[in-house]
Amino acid sequence: MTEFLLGVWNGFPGWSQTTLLILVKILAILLPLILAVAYLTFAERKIIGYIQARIGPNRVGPRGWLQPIADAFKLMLKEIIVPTNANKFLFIMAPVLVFTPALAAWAVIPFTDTLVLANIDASLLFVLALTSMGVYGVIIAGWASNSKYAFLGAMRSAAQIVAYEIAMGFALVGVLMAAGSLNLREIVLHQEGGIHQWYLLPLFPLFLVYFIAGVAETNRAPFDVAEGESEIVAGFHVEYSGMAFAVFFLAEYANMILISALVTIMFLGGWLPPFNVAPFTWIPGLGWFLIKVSLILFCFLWFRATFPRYRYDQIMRLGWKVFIPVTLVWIGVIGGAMFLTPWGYLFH
Amino acid sequence: MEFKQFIFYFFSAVLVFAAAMVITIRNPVKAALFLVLAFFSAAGLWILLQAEFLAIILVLVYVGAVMVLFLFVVMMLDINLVRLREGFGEYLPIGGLVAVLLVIEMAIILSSGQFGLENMPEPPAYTADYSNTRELGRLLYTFYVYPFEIAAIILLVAIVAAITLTMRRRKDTKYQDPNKQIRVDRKDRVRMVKMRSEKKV
Amino acid sequence: MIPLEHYLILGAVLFSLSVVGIFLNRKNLVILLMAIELMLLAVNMNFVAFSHYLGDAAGQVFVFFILTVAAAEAAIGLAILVVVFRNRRSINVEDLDTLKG
Amino acid sequence: MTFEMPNILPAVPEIFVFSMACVILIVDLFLSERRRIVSYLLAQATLIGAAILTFKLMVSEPVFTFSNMFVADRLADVLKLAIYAVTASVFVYSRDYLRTRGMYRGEYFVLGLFGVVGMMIIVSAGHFLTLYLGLELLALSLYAMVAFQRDSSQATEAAMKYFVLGAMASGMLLYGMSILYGVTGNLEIAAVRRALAGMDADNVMLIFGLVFVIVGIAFKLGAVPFHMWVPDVYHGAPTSVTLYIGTAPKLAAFALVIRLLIGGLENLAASWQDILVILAVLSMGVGNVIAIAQDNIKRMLAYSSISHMGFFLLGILSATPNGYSSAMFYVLIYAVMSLGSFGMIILLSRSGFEAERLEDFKGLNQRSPWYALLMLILMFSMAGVPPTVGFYAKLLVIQAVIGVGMVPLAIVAVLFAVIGAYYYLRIIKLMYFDEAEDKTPIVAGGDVRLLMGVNVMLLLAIMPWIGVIIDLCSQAIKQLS
Amino acid sequence: MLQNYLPILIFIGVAVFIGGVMMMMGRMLGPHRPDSEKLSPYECGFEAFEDSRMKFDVRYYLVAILFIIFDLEIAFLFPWAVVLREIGMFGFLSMMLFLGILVIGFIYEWKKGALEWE
Repeated sequence: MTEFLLGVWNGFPGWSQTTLLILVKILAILLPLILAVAYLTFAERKIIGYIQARIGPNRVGPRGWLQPIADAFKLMLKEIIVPTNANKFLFIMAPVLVFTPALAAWAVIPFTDTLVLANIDASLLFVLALTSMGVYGVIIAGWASNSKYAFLGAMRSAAQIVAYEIAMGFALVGVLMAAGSLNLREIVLHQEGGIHQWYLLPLFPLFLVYFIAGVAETNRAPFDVAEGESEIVAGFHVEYSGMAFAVFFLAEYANMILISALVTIMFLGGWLPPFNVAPFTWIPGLGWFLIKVSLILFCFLWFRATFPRYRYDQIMRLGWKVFIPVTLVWIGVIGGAMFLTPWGYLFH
Repeated sequence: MEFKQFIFYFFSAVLVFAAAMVITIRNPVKAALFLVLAFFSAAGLWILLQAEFLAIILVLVYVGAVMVLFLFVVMMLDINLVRLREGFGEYLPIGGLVAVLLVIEMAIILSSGQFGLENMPEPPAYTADYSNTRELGRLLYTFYVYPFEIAAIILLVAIVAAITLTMRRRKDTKYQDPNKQIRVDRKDRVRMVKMRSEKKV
Repeated sequence: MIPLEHYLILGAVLFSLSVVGIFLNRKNLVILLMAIELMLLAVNMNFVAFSHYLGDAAGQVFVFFILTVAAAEAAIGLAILVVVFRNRRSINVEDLDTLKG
Repeated sequence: MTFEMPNILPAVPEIFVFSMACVILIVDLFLSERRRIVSYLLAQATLIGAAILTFKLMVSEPVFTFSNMFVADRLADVLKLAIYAVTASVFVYSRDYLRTRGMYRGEYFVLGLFGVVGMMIIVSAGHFLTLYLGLELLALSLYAMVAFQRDSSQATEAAMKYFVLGAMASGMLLYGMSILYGVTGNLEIAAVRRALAGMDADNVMLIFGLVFVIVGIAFKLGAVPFHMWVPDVYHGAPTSVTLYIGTAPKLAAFALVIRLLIGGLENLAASWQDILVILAVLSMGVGNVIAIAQDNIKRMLAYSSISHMGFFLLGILSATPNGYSSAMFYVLIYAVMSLGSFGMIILLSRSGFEAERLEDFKGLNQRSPWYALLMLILMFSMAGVPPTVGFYAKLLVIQAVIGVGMVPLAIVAVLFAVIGAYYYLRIIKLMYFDEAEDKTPIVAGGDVRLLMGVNVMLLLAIMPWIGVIIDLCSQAIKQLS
Repeated sequence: MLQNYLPILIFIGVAVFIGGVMMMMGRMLGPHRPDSEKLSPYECGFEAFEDSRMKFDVRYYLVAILFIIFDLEIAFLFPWAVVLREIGMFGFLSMMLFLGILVIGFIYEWKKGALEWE
């Protein structure tokens, strides 16, 4: 039997063999990811529930474990309403445009030392370029809906995303200075040696900026004015329903996981254990990676449960007038320390 | 056909198609999206040319920033789409003809053989540890320091120009400045007037 | 093997399209600005191709600067466009006709 | 390749002008409306300081620095000094104009100074990249300045046209540069020259690239058939900005031509000569003939500038050192004449009134004989009537053309000069023989009046020293090869 | 280098495909019973009285311009950060000058109130 399968396999031409292999690998990344997204929504409802002394969803399946599946089916069976005068093609395109970069960025994420699909040299730059695409879906959704609420929400979201993207970019520069490489895998390898080598410590201000900017980038609470129910209903996707809405929803959660993974890689040592001693090294790299990502994701949910919403002008002020100066100063500090003072080793 | 060639012709075709759509399509939002597509395929071609850094920067800066601005403007200017459709296709045949002629002419000159494979073979692919970003970085901040600083000046001019042209303080906003509110002094608000008491008539 | 000529012809096609786009577009200034972006893309294509085939990174550095300047230029161009629109409520190329000798 | 610390000394004037522009930008933020004069004075101080620095750092032999991207030579020094002088005069003329029109903001001076930095970069460019960046820095500042009066529909329309055509010109120039880069494998001007020395000048690819470069240059110069933007921009822009665009950038454009065509591509002279002949004849013809039909003086001067560019190209296309230096002389003189003419328009304008129609010059003699006389001298000089220096400028370029045996071209040039004289003389007729419609007295600050006098008298008083200037020009040119 | 980009190309293709399939599924499985009330754009209980494509505040637009400028800065910072150790003090100072120039622009924006959101 195996021989037969091997024979079939060898019967394919060379290029299709590689393509098929790649496809299999891609599915091995995407399927767990989509599952994780589905259960992240469940976790959110559960965790916020417990924080607010409620139980959260508990009806579908044992303890509510089938809730996300049920949600998926429900949304699939709902009508996708396309408003009158909406630009139909763009209206349908917009969710896909948000969804694609949120997934595609995973192509270069190193899960462990060897587990990475495409180990390109400029992988960090690639991720940044792809995440900067997310804003298109938002703008187009708002415009194509032909609704004032959607349009206003889209413009607000876009301006906010754009402002925080700069802060994120500057924060990344600090990481690059320390690691001296654009490759995500090498960035992790530079943090080898235990928790004191992680960039969390020397680049602490940048870590904060990056993480908070990440929350704002994904339009999550407490930066979710763009979709603040009390002001402009659901923001740019007010007109979306059914599966079209679900795709936006999935993209938001996929982006959250992506940001968490990036924070883990750049500041928390990726797959590396915090201490290079016995009980910690028992857990495999992938395990550490997942633990750290979950920790960051928990923070996302925790923020949502506890913080009151920012006002829009406060959000913009935080992005432009606090984060950008802070990162600029810290870049100067790192560089100055590397060249002028004997403390350069702190930044490796 | 080699796989690389296939990729090249595929991206080229997409690029040319997108470029043609940009200049012929009437709806400016769609034109902007086709331009985005054009930038994407150009980035693909540049990766084929081993210019990894530039390809990603093209996506980051042009797709991620410049085209967003274009979309903002297109959406902001409440353009009357009906009027834009008037006279559609009037110039299209002439334009197409001119384009074809131009292309043929330029192609004949460019394919005179000087840049054929015999004269300029494709250089070997770089090894795995080659870093395009690193190579450019090594040049940019040392040998090219003078143009590098000029680029900063150009960006500064762009900031100044954009603000002088578009920035307007709205007069009707009801924004309160807490700083000013706190600093208010009694004598700014209250004027003590000494008046002689009026006499009864 | 892809000959350098093919890249150059691709650049030429893009360049011609953008020139035609600039001269034939009589309706919409925004599309005019987009055609200019296309023209610079054609130039960049040439530079990157030459840089690769000559094995000389200088061409790529040049492209980086062109990208920078062109982005700044687009920003100013759109700023002017917005001001024009505010003054006459139209971005029709044919409406730009108050200046006649 | 090892990197050595570059010598920044030759670039000190650039650094100084730029730093001061930044200082003004920031200081102006904290100034109240009444203290705006501080920005103005700082801008003038910057130009004077830069002149002193340039003078002190004057070199006798060309110096290359920043990996040969920067050249300091006699040509650069002379042109930079001229640019400072012209720009300083522009600022003097425009101050009152700006104040009465609500445009008296620090940004005008800051953008003007950024433009100066751009011109300086072009003037000492040793590399295609610095040439391009300088050009763009200048162009971006100019676009913003043209649109400076942002509530004016005309000014913004002019800015839009200027922007589209300027950006397209840059695209053309860059396309040409990319082809030249492919053929020679170099972007450094001196290296391109060396590479070309060993190549066949008839190489079709080189000519192909050259054509695009020349089209780009012609756009920037405003030579026919790439001149469409010139009249609209001159007409639509606020007069103070027209004044700026019509003077100093011409000097930079000259430097652009010199650095590219002569510094880099002199071996292709046989090819570019032919193209320039067409451009020159068309520019002189179209410029002079259409100028006659204008009744707006800014527009008329725009066409006149087109025709002057034609004359200036005569000097270049002779492809001899003698021709280049006569072209340089022509451009320097043209800058002075143009400064005076636009200055005069500003001087006659006042709050709420633009003296830009030809009728506004009617009977100027009755209103003020002195200004009428100054305008007379300016117009004579523009037309090339002896004994003004404008005559010598034209004479020199035509001599240069005859010197290489292009007699028919010289005859055509003389013919167009005669046609051109008509519309200059028409203004003189209006001033002296027509009745004034508008009898408002002309008021101007002392500095403006003084500068105007000096500016115009320069066109006469310079005569005894003409030899010195021509010498200076030919020295500057000699260092190029 | 090029081999590494092949998976990325395929990945993007797959991502687009998945997104597309999900939208298709929604279209096919969901009901389709439009009526004019359902299709009208969202409003607070009254009829939408004009086209939604209204003009909006120039401030959004200014933010987008400033974003371009800062994005370009980031583009210049990335290669610099990577080669910082190789280009030494000179490279460091040249970037500090670059940033200094742009900080002047930043101060200008700040003082002019371009970053203010009223």
